Amino acid sequence: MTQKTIVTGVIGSDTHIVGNRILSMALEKAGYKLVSLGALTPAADFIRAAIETNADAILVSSLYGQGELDCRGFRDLCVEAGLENMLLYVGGNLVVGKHPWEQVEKIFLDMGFDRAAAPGTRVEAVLEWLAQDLGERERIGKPA
Amino acid sequence: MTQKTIVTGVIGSDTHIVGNRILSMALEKAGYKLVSLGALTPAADFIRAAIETNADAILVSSLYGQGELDCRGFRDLCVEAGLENMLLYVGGNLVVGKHPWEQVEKIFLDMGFDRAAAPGTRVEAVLEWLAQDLGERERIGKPA
Amino acid sequence: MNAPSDPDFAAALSEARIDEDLFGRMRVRNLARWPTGAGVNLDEAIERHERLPAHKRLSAVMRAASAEGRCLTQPRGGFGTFELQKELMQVLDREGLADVVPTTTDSYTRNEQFHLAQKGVEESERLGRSLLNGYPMVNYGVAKAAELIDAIDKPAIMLTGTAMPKLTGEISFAGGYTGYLGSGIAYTSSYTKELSIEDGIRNYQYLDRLTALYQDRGIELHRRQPGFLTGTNIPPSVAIIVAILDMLLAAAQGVRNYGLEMGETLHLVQDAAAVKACRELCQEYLARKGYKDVYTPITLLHWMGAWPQDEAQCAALVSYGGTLAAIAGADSVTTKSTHEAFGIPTPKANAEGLRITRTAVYLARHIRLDSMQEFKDEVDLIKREVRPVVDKVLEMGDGDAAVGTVRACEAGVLDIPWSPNRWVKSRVMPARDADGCLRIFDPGLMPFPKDVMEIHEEKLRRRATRENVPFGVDLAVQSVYEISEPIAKLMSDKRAA
Amino acid sequence: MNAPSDPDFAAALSEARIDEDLFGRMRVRNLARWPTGAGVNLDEAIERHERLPAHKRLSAVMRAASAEGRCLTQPRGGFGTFELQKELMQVLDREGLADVVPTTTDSYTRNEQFHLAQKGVEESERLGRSLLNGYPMVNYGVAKAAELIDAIDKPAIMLTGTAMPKLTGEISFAGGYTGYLGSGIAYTSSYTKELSIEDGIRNYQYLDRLTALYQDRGIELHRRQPGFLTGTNIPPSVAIIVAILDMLLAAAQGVRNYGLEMGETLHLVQDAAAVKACRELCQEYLARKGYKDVYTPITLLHWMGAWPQDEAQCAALVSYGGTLAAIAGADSVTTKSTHEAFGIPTPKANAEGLRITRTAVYLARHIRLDSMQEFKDEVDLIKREVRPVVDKVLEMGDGDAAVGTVRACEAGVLDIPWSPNRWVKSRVMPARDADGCLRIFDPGLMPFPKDVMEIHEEKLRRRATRENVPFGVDLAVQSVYEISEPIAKLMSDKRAA
Ligand code: B12
Ligand code: B12
Repeated sequence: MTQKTIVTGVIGSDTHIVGNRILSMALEKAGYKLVSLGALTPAADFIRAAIETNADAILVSSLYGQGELDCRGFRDLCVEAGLENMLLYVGGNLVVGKHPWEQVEKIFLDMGFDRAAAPGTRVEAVLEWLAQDLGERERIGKPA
Repeated sequence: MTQKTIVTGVIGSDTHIVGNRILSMALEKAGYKLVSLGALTPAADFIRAAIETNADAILVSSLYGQGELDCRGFRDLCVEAGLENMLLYVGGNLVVGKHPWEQVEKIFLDMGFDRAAAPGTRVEAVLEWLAQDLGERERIGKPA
Repeated sequence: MNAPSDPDFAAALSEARIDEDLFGRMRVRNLARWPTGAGVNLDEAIERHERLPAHKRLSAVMRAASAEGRCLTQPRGGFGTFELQKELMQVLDREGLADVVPTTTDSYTRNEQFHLAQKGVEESERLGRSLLNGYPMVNYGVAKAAELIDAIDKPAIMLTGTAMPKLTGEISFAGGYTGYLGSGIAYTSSYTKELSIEDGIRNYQYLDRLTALYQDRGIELHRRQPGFLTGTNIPPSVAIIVAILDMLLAAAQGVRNYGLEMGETLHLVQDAAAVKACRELCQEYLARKGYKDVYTPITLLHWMGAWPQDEAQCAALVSYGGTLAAIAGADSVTTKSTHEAFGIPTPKANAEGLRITRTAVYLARHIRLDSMQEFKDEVDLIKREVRPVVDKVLEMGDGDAAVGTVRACEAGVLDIPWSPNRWVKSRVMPARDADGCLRIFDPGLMPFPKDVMEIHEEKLRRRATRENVPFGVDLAVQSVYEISEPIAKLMSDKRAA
Repeated sequence: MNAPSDPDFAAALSEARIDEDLFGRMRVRNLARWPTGAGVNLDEAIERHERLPAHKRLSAVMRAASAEGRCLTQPRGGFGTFELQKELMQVLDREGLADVVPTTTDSYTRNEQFHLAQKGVEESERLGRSLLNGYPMVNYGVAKAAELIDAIDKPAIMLTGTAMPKLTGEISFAGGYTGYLGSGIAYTSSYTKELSIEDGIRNYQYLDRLTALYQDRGIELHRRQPGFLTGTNIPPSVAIIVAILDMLLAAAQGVRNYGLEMGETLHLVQDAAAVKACRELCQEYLARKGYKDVYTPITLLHWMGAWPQDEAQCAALVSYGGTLAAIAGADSVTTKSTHEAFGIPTPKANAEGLRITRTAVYLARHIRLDSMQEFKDEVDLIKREVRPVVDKVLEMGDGDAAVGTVRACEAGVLDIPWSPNRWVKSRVMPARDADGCLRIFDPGLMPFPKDVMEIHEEKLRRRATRENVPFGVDLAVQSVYEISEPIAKLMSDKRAA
């Protein structure tokens, strides 16, 4: 498998950088090429970075609860930019308040994310997902 | 109002004496004549003491949860002994486990108790009940 | 109940180890008292214990905890039917992460009213909810006890709150239980009304002798003394006095793994001091009486007095209970739940109480108070209260702990607050002082030294002055309610700044 | 955001008090930035504050708490619509018994994206649930703020987690809020990415100057510094260094009632030592700079790092958070709830967090660690860490705290762990040591003395050895997760005895 490029960042006005930084550190250690946009990143910046670096996946963090507002239309932006098949993950504390995870997950899958990670997800799980999904794409030759 | 006599005790195999003793101390201080049977008192002993002392009320404590078993038929025992109108209170942690108080109260009122006191009831409340109920009986001339 | 004509009680009371032959005859009579007694076979029991892995033997688990400086968690718990009890024990083991899994017996069983217990079982099975406040161990018998042990992966302890442990002891030990809580002085004085202290002591001499019988066959069982007594504001010294005497009685029968429990005072320094003082004083008196190699771990118990009705307040009591035990360096802590004020907790609430406590223990596991002056002073004070009373009790028995105890209770030299037992004076009266420690408001006839009592009085007077209430017995009554009051009353949020 | 061309920023940065005329012009420009700014009228605001009873003025309530040695409780809380916010504040006041009632703003407001906040309000009102993570104070304006103040019987504080407090400050003070949390160094470094430390300092100089304006008119407002920074394993010394610098900047503008916050380390001794060291060092530096009569109460905050998912574990963290604050002698404690790991708590869960904490404070209110050796040593160690860094920062600014801070951040002399801000090096890296204290694994470029760093390293190496892991950055990463792990992992119940 060729080295894959991954864009990470924390979307919107969200400053929670710790989990995103630990995630980026772990992905880098696992052999991925990382484009880390850091905290407080507008949606458009993710897309721009993905195009510029010919990325294989975008990992969006949102912890502060307003992710539901910030992430709306993220997939559309990708489509507009010609990244219709981009692998999109989102993770963190995605909505305001404590809600059953199934409900929250559905909101974000419906928005067009390929996977959504529940609060407190560990990096090991994310590494597994990526290996599986990117491997799958490689196998069926789906363009990133 | 003439001095009223009150029988107290903890029914069945129940050793929780503290609340019952504090209650008895408070009633005595408030001017009642007390017949305190203490912990681990069989139902029949309450009735016997009430007859012997010509009591005006019986206050049954039950804390340990098995009150539901111990108190069944208490009113019948009174009736059999000719104390059909005896004023009967029961109080404490009357059943096993945490249940809505209305349900628990109903079980004991249905058994024939005139009042049931919820967990943690303070002596002031009990003194008020007694003043009210014994006053009422005095007024309408209902025999104790 | 034990009639005075009981042939087991023919010999004069003494602390001496029960003779082997006599004990054999006593066992036969005991086991014949209820049909399930026939299920006890000592050889099979020993085999069953030999097959238990070390992590299911409480004696070994306690010793390991002490060696590692770990504070184990243990809940209480008993339901009226076998199925409910099994499920409860599994929930406590798996969801509660209990280090020690309990079986609390119901109050009919505690009073050996096995016929009443049988009715309770039948009604509970019919209604599908527990009408009994615990598990009727005797009615279900040895095979069912063994099934409960097989259902969990932890050691199990019997919690019976009884002065009559002879049948529950035989049956549970035979079933593979490796711990039994209870003792002659503590439980007789706090769980019975008519039974004399002498009879209670004799009953527990049986249980301790039975433990020694297992010990002789190579099986070390864990016995434990319930120093919480009536659970109502017991000052550490009173708990420790009784603990030492019960322990000496057990050691005399040959017990070698004997835990001591104390209810928490809820004052960090006093609780930590209590654990240290109890540990040292127990070993001191064992040495004085020439017992070697008796292992005496200490258990603190979550607040044993009245609880508040608000589950949030209860959560703080549960959590602080873990904090106190951890910092005190207790070997284990016995937990309660946020349902305490209402009734026996659901398995879920009980398991939560365990996890709250475990987390609290984890967070405080590094803290010790040894270098703190107030701590050293309190240890010293407790020892100055304990020694004169224990020494007097032993003196009254001419060195015999059993005889001395009975005489000392009669004389009020040994006394217990808020006791329902008519053989106990119950004149000693505790109250909380201005600093939040439990003190002795009225010593009754207990021979505490004058200078010590002056310290107590001064601290209690300070509270009366501060709260602007008379220095009287109401201090003691208020102290019974205090912790159960709504927090808005204890610490108001209404302030004129 | 503040562009460099902002006329307010024309003058060179300095700590000096903003000139009265200039400040008048700055206020006019500030209030014109959003329509609700027009609702601010200083005379009316002063009158409104004069009408507030003392128990609704945070400055007075904090002073009274310190005088009585009391630890107040304060939650966080903000919802996206006025109705939800009002109900929340009433629940926290009445059911939570909060001593101080909060209003947390949403993250759009924090970033002055008032148009986005407006969309959030509209959607939240339409859906009947809060889509914003706080209350959009600016969008709702002064009159609504005053209605919130009228709805409660406690003082209210603004919690805005912003480096841009100029409009929320004006509007909330005008509405009758008597407290505002935030500061230039702390919040810029932990809540922004692009904003420079210089701009953040200037923004808070505005707020502090505004506070002084009220002070000149006889209204003392409570300002508070959020020393928890990024909330992620901040060692006390790092928190205190920033606290002192932010405080000196506020004092220079004329603030007289300035609280200091620190996130709890969760180590009893370290937290108690942190409170004492912070209190003493703040007064030491105020005296050095010649400020008299600045009152500096200390607030501890419930664990600011990642929380566990199990509500039972959370209950222990909430409760211990109260215990730590009480024993540390903090003037107040800021609470969290059992929902922390998931999302903004319901009013009910938030109120429960308050009552758990209040009970924990009550239970531990008598305990102090002053006579404990470990405590004295830790106070000493913290001071030995703080002074060299603060002194160096002031030296770099030729005595000017503002200039020194900016230069020190550039140089990495002043540094903050896990910061999202690109003007902060964020090379300093903390980790938990073998005793459970937070230590500095990598000081980055911060000038901690060599002997002090040796102590830290030794304690961290002990942990690595004990856990059999390499002495490396993973110690720091593991320490980020630690407290959020399931308790079964932190302290297993599976044991081979
Ligand atoms: C102290 C205590 C003990 C002490 C008792 C000491 C003694 N000899 O009195 C000890 C440790 C020995 C003990 C033992 C047991 N206890 Co207990 N104990 C408590 C505890 C913590 C406090 C009780 C108390 O003293 N309250 C203070 C007094 C002042 O209040 P009170 O008793 O409620 O009385 C007041 C009111 O209820 C009212 N009142 C009382 N009686 C009456 C009567 C009338 C007519 C009226 C109007 C009012 C009234 O007025 C009183 C004064 O204000 C309670 C839980 C709690 N409440 O927090 C459990 C509790 C009562 N115990 C319980 C149990 C199960 C037991 C045991 C069976 C086993 C065990 N779990 O250890 C044994 C029982 C042994 C036996 N055979 O009875 C359960 C009962 C469960 C249930 N109902 O579902 C409780 C609720 C704990 C629990 N949640 O599991 N216990
Ligand atoms: C530390 C913290 C802060 C710090 C952040 C410091 C910093 N610059 O990073 C400070 C104190 C500054 C802060 C501020 C705020 N916070 Co905050 N914070 C937390 C806290 C306690 C821990 C977060 C953390 O660091 N976790 C540790 C890391 C390692 O885990 P993680 O971030 O969850 O990331 C892991 C996984 O989620 C996953 N993951 C993360 N991203 C992604 C992306 C993908 C694609 C995948 C697959 C996986 C994945 O992998 C990561 C590594 O394991 C959480 C609550 C909690 N979790 O306990 C609240 C929390 C996230 N904060 C919250 C809020 C509301 C705020 C504030 C708005 C206001 C406030 N209450 O103070 C401000 C926000 C300011 C802003 N504009 O963003 C809320 C969010 C509410 C909600 N969603 O309903 C939370 C949940 C607390 C709460 N219950 O109220 N916070």
